[in-house]
Amino acid sequence: MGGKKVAIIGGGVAGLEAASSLAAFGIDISLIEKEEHLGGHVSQWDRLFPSRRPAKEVTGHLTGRLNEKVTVHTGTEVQKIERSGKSWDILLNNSATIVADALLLATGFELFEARKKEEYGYGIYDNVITSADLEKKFARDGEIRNAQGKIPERVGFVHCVGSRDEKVGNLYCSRVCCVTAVKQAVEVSEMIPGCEVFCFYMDLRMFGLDFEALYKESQEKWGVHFIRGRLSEAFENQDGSVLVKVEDTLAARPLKMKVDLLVLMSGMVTSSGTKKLVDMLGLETDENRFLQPADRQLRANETGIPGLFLAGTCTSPKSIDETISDARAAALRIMEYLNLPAPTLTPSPNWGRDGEGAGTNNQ
Amino acid sequence: MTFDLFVLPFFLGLNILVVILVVKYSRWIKGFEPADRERFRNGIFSWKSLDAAGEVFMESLLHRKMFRRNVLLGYMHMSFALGWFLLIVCGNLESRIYSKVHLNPPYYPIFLKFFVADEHVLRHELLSIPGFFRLMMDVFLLLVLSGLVLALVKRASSHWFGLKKTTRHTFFDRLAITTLWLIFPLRLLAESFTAAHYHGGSFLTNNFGDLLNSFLPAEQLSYPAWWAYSLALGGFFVSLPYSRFMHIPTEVMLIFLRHYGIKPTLHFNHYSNFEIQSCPKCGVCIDACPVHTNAHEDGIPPAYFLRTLKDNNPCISSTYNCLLCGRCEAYCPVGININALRVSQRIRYAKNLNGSFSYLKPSKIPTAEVAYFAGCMTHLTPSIKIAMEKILTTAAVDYQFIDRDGSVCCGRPLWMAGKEKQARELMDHNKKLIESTKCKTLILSCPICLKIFREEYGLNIEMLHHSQYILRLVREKKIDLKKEDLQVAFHDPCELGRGSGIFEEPRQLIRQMATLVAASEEKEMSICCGGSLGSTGISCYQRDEVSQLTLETLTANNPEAIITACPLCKKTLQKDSPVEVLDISEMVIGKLVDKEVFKRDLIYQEENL
Amino acid sequence: MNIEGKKVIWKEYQKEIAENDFFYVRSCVRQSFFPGSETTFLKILREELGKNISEHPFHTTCTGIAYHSDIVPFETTMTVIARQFALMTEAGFHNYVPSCITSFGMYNEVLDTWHHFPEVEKKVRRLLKEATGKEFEKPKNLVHSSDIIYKFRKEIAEKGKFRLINRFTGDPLRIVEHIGCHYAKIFPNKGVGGAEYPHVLAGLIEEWGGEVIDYPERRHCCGFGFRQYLVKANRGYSIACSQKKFESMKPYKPEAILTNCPGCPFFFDRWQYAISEMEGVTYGEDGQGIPVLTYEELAGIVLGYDPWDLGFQTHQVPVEPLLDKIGIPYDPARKYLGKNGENIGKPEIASNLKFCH
Amino acid sequence: MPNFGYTISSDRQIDYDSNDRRIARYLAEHEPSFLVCFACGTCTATCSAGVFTTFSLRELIGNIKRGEIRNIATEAEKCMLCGKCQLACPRGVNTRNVILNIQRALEACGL
Repeated sequence: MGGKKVAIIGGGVAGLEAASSLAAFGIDISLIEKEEHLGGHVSQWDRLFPSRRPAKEVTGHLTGRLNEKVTVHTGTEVQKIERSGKSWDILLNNSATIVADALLLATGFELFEARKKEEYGYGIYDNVITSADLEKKFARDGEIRNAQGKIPERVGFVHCVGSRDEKVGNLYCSRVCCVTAVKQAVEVSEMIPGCEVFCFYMDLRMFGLDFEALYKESQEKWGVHFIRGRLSEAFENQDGSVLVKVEDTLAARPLKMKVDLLVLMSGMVTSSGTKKLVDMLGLETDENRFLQPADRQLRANETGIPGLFLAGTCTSPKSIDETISDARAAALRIMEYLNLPAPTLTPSPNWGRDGEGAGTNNQ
Repeated sequence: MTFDLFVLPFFLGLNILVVILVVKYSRWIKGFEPADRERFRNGIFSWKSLDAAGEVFMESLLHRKMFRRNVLLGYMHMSFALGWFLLIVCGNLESRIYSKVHLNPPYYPIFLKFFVADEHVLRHELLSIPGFFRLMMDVFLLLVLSGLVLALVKRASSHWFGLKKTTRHTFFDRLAITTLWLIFPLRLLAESFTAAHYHGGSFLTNNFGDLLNSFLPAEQLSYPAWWAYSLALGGFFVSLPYSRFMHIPTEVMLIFLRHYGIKPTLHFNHYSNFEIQSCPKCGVCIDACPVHTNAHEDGIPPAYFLRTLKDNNPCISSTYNCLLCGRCEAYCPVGININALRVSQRIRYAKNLNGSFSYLKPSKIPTAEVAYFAGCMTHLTPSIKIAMEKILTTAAVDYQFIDRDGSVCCGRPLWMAGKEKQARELMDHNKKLIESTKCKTLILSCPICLKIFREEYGLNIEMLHHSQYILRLVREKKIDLKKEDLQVAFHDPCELGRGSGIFEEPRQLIRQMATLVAASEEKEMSICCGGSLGSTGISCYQRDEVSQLTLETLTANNPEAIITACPLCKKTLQKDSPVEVLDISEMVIGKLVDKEVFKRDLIYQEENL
Repeated sequence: MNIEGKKVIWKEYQKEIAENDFFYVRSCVRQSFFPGSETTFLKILREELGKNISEHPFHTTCTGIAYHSDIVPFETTMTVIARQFALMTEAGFHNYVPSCITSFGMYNEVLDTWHHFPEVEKKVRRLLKEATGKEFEKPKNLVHSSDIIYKFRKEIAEKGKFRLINRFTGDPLRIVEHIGCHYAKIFPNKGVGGAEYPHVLAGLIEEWGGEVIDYPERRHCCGFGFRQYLVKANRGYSIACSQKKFESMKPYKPEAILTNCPGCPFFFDRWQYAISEMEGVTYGEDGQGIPVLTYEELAGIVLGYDPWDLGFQTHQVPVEPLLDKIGIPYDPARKYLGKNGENIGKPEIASNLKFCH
Repeated sequence: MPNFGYTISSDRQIDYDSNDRRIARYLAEHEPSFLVCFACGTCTATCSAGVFTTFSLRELIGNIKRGEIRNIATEAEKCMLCGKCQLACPRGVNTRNVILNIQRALEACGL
């Protein structure tokens, strides 16, 4: 089945999974990633919910499955895309051109810019950080100290920052923040014995099979407190601690408390890379600026344009497992499009077993 | 010769023991409620004492209940108790032969062989009265020694005696048991050494004496042996009041007190002391306790709990985590009222725990022949309510559903938590409510309610569990049931079976509808479903452990369904049950015959749509 | 606290403020609350900055107080406001400058309504025409008078005779600012620095040598809340709001409270007295209160105007201690003498709050 | 003091930092299942006492967690200990022991 060529824009989870799935059937892949490294956001993460396995396991496995059919262009951005007949001419910023029979957009998401929620004081109050910042602390420092170098005695997590919020124009739920907050709450409690941890939530959306168990563990084993209500504002005290105001909606009363560290659960927004391609290719987007597939149920990986496919969080917020399934689905659609026989099974026996065989299994 | 220095340890020990016992018992008896003291006084010189004596013989000496539990265990206890008893009796009679005086000092018979050890007195044929006694004395000694051997074996491997776990020992326990175990070997030695010389024994002591004599200086050793024997006895007597063996005299007292009609009360009192001290720590209750064996909760079995009561510091967990299922009571050979003792301690903890139900406003119910009280738990199993109403309407019973719009709790849970005062508040409310119906019969679906209604409400009307009432309806042909080819097991709810002594009616009712297969543990021995409101302490996970155990016993003979007669049991068991779990009332509506009935059913259902 | 972070936001929230030719409309209440302020504003603009600023005798309320008390319908409000605009148009001005924060909010609200619902604007024009025969143009530039002081803060600093520095210690004066709720909370992009970290007053304090003190309840309402104060039965809420702020700022030892709203300074000033009477609590150093200033008064101090001409004698919380710190000369004897020397009477001595007589 | 005709209204805000959370700690230690309550309100809906009076275990637990313990003693008293809530609770909270321990905690904390 030689000769066929597919270009994938975005070297995150979706791009990697689609690339290896297609390459496994002998299709030539050009994987274009603007960053210097593959793996997207996950490569910046320490551990993953709900199992808390190291993120490296997943990125390692995904990159490890790329075979010789995959040409990786890191640190590379798309300049121009043109349709010539049935194929795509893609001009890169290193002035190389790629010709592909099909084009898959896996341009992913960006974290919501927490500064936009001015009232929470991100970038102004020393001890207000985002979930991503905290994850870096986990990965880099292996310990948690606040700006004053103090080990926090109380940490607060603010759910839905930039999600489900008309004031920032995001009407959707980012799906992964709730369980991420609970995961991080557990990790903080684990790292700092006796630290009081609070989650300020509107609804807890524990949709995954093991998420509820993690939620219960956080309460039962770690005594994490959950306060139902959305932060109205935060303020910095003289000692650098953060004073938060929220309504305890279950007590139907306003509540204020001091935390040594406030973590904002920034949601997912469509990436700048995606926006660029929207202009380049005149793609449709929905009211939340995510790419609009031909049909969200039935043709979730297709666009109106033949040979142009979508995968991953560029169409909507997704968890890693959802993204991987989505990428495989996209791969299958592309196979069909290229008039290749649809594969009967995905040839990656090791995939999915926790960590086992991660990074091996190149066929 | 009727005295020697060596008797002193025994003699003093005996006196000390007697004094301590007299002091202890009289103090406790003085502490009785006036009414109980009255009962005691009237009891002593009445036929009741004879009955009591009879029971003492059966239980304290023969250990009948022990035998029932396990033959070896029973024999061990019997051989010690009965053997020793006979040695004393027989020894006394034997001593009469030799002594001229009418009243011998108490040590005389015990050490008889020492005092009468001289040739001419001891020349007797085997087939003479003295010879007979000698023979008997050796037989009884052998009996006791056989028990001793078993005791030693039990030490090594208790499971032969049907005990998975045995009790832990205190210092005095160890002292007492060591001395106890030494007494009879030493007696054997002392008598044998003596017999070796004068042949004053029988088949055992004579031959054993000769054997020893063949390689030991028997004559020189006999005197020290008597000393040792006396010391062992003395040591045992002195340590007895502070050891588990206090149960020997106290159990006897308890049997008498019971026969005099003295009963345990809700509150801890001096009668409770008799009960606590009567516990032999035999340990049969340990394996009987599902919370202990399966929910891994320590300190619950009476053998442990009662000791903490002796030291007067029961901990919260051992006081509150017990299910009050009463299984240990069913097992207890001494028949101690453990639930009462447990609750008495909860009262002590609950003294400052308040509760006020001033918000309850009196209300009335229209009058009716029969009143039905579903109870809190039944409201969580509406199928039982519906079934009961269906049955009652089918049988055209004139009844009132007292708590159709929500119950005021019967008070049993508060009662079991040791909050008597608060329980009474609720009971008064319900009592007025029920009296307002002027009913003659009260039907209850929840055995928890049933127990306290019967025991504490003081309503002088007939109070029946629905299983009893339905059986009556069947017998009176008010409803007909069809029997089907169905195999079911019956789970005895604690409060219905052990609690209220209702074992048979539900079974008879079930037999009208299906074939009843046995559970591996049933009736008095049945295991709690795990949901009991008697425990406030244990976690839901621990409750599940108990349920699992119960389900194993219920499904031992592969029934197609489990029938119970308690909303709480039903709800608890059905969680993990491999087969369907039904309340007996639900089973009944499934088996109603007579077309009329089905018509009424339809009408009934329409009415309730 | 990371000031750079605030600067990022201040950059985002800058608005156009006209250079000259202002049509000034006074507040209903300020002239009685703080009589010196509005005249000082005009004096500064005319004499110090040489600006062309005019006001109109026929100008009326914007109905803000009635509107926020739910006693006039929005149509009425819009028509009344349309009339004010007509006065400006007739006077040949395009830059509308209300002295009242609530009015500023009202005007923004009305203009925004007209922007989104042109038919409403049409209707209002018709109503105004029918009622008064007047026509109007919408202001080209609508700013609050504090915005103008903010715009010219550097010029004022240059002409200034005093800086906001404690002459005994040489330290900058610690000042908390309070922005009227209707300044930016309704339309954040209409306020200098936005709604969360407004710069309009902070900018003055910084520019004139003082130190801005931020405190937890800074964003909280002063407690006026219209019906909360106007309905006597609700005044407990009003005073509770102010108290909440005082309690919150107290640990930061502020030496003055700077405001830009008619109500706020009045309540901060008077409630400090009421609270001291009710609970014996005062919030300044040794029994004094925290002086409350309007931005005009502060500018007046900086420019070296006579404190009594600025109207400090009408403050409940004495300002003298602050003046002494800065080193501003004043004649205590003249404190209670009116414009033409007649005695305007002294207030009673308060039980707890320190007064200066 | 002059009569102003009004007083200072009290604050409805829960001041978590200054609240007394000893009861919450006691419960967490003596009946840890208290921690897993997720305020679904099943207990309150099924409550036998709730039929006759304003009693909400959900609210009671919430208030204790926030250190709002002013009237928990009188609230806890309303419980009949009937155990319906324990059967209904989706999280296996040992509700009856929570009630008993609230009363013990008050005793232990001398409240």
